Amino acid sequence: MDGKEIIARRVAGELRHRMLVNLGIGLPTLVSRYVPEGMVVAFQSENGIIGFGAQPPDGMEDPNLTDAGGGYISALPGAYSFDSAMSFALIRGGHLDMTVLGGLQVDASGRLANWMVPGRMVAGMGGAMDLVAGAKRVVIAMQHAARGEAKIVPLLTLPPTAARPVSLVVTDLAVIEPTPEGLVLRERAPGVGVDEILAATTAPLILPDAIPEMRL
Amino acid sequence: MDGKEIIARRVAGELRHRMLVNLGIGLPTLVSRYVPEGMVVAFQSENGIIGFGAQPPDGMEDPNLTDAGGGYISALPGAYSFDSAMSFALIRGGHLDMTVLGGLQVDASGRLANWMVPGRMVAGMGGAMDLVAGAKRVVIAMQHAARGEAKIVPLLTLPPTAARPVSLVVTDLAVIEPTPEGLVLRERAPGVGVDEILAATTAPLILPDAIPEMRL
Amino acid sequence: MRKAISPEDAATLVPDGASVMIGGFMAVGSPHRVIDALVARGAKGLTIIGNDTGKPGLGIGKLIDAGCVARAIVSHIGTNPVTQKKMIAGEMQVDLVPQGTLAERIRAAGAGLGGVLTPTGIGTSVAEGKQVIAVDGRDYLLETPLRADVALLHAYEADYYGNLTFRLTATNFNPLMAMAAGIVIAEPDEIVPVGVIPPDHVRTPGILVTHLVERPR
Amino acid sequence: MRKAISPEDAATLVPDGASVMIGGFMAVGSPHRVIDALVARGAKGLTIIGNDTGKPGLGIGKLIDAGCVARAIVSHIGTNPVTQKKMIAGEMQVDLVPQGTLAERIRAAGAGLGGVLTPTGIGTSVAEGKQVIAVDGRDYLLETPLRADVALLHAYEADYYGNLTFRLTATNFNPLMAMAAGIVIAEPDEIVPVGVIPPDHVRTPGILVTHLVERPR
Repeated sequence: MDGKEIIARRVAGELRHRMLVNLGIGLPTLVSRYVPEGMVVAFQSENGIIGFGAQPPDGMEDPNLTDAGGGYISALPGAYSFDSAMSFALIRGGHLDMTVLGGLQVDASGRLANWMVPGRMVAGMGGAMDLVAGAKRVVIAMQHAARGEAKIVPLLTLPPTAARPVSLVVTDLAVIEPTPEGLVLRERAPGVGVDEILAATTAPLILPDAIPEMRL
Repeated sequence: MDGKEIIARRVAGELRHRMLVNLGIGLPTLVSRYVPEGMVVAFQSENGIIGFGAQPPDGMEDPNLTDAGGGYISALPGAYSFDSAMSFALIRGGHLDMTVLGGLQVDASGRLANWMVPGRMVAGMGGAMDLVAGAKRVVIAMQHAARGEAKIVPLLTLPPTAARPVSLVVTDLAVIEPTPEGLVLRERAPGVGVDEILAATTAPLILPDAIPEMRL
Repeated sequence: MRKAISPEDAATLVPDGASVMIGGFMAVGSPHRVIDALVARGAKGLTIIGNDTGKPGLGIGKLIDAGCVARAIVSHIGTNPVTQKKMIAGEMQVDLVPQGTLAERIRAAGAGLGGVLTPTGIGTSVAEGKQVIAVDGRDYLLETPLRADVALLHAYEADYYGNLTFRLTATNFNPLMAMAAGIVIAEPDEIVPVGVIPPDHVRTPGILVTHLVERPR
Repeated sequence: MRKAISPEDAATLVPDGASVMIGGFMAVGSPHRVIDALVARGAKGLTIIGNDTGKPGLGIGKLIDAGCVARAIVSHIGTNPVTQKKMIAGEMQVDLVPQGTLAERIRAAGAGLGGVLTPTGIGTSVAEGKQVIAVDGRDYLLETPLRADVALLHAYEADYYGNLTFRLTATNFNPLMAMAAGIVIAEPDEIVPVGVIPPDHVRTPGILVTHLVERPR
């Protein structure tokens, strides 16, 4: 099981029956593969559909039916399509139970940065600022470190996506929960020790008595 | 021709091809009977339809298709139905070319009162405040006086519907245009003299050199 | 998927004293069967949010007649003399809100907005106590979100996910209210299997609807 | 009723230097034929308002490639390295707006609102220079209306009144932009006789559409 699969499987453990969930482009998209058997989850794509399914077979694509990355998708029975004002009314209005987003940095106060690296990369925030401001739960799915650099840091050095702290951070090494007291190390990836996690993290972590392995 | 017909016919003279027009309940509704031959006017009913037609024959009514007064209507080819947010987005957003409303009072500055008489009658503003604030042109269709009391007065004694002055007032006696200089008497009803109009009006009227009869 | 419930069961989900949005415009597009059940159960002290109070014996008017309503937040009461009488007698509070402002306040609640700026009501009694904010040299009233404990909707078709369609002028406030209440009860004219309503024709998604009332017999 | 015009004629209605809303999300639901015609006529100095700038050679990306764009007001440019390059080189101005805020600002313009209060952007660079207003103890940004000279839309079906329907995720910003521009040009996939689209299925009324582009051959 590689890091991405660990992250996707563990995030899928946060899904609950009948939730409305938004998955960001990239790694978060993988979460939809691991919905527990028998659980019904409605996935929203912010470009305008709830209840989408896998890419159709070659030649059966509809140019008017895509995900937020522009990739072809299908519509499940009971799907609903809508305009951008409705899409973000659902997101901002507290109707979205959970969003799963990628991250560049999370800091000790739980703030996320995920939309630009000054001088190097300007992606734009797309829907991320609305998602973090509006979703009931914000789960960050990201590699614990990038190119040897810690991504879970004392204080953001990149521009924040929102003032609001995220709900949970799931990485290939750990599950970390931002709390008013600070970041709490909740779980370890299979076979990963607390020392390894601390070495890859520059933000201070609160260590509870029990830090179990993730159940995947 | 009675007073109501005079008013409705004269207001119909304000219609232009391809306008979107809202008609208030009561007297203003009559205007739709006098659309000039060959002219296409889209009528909006603020409860949610553009392009409605006459009441259907007995037994052919649809309980889900009514005007703002709750009366049965029909749908013309090309009709469009919508919710209340869209209805008032069209009204407030400047997409409505003209609204025709009843009035209790209009004053020298052109302000309208039409939604309550303190201590006697509280109808509520319904859509009137939005219509006066948002429509491109606001035409008032009303009797010149009621129970011997002037309705075109120096200063409103009833609660105003909006700060914005109306565009035109059409009564059974006259056509009066509010301007920054005051109310200008533009036209007389057939056979009605200026003196009769002045006697029925307590607001000062500006009298241009020519005050022609209405063309109906 | 959820089972449809009876209007009577739906009425028990509306506690006395609750704030209740009710769809409809002059009772067209109102959930008539749930209203009847609310009257039958003798609901008390409700705050009703809707376009109008219908007529005596019609739509929201039935709740007014039966003394279920402590307060009405509506745009128009001109067609209901009972509402006017009770208001003047002090038996009922009536808050009048311009219709377009009512729509935007409900939408703002559903869309997570802190409010909207509207030109409507400037220079009238509606502006009393409200913040006036100038944008590009024009004055606007700040109107704040309006939310309710329960929304009672009429729909044309529903599926068993709770996806809803509305019909012609029976649409009015229904899709807006579906976004702005904790408990959302929809009373459809027809219930169809999931997958029957095309995605583009759904107007309110099932994830917003907490309870579906069975179709009329 | 109006006659449909060619994409080339539509492109001549967009003056150099104009502000232009363009529907679409990653070029899905964009008016591709009018975009091609704008490139062909060599439009200059446009301010583009849209969700994103597509990709090089795709959607709004074609206008960026061809140097038609002086400024882009969008939520995302991550998929278009040409936009990023031109922005860094100072050849193009890019204003990034959160996607939900972009939708509400366009809607506010179309709905005659002076602005909306949104929690989105609080505590970020998006808040710079904006008024913060507290409602019920929570801070919101005042976001003001966004209007354009021209809107270029993609539609699924049109009738000859200009009534429009949209399709699945090709809907996105199109119906919002139809409300917020002086000249509204719709490029439908199909044109049907008036009366063929049911009133409940129309999403943008023909009274908002000033020009209809002929169906693809």
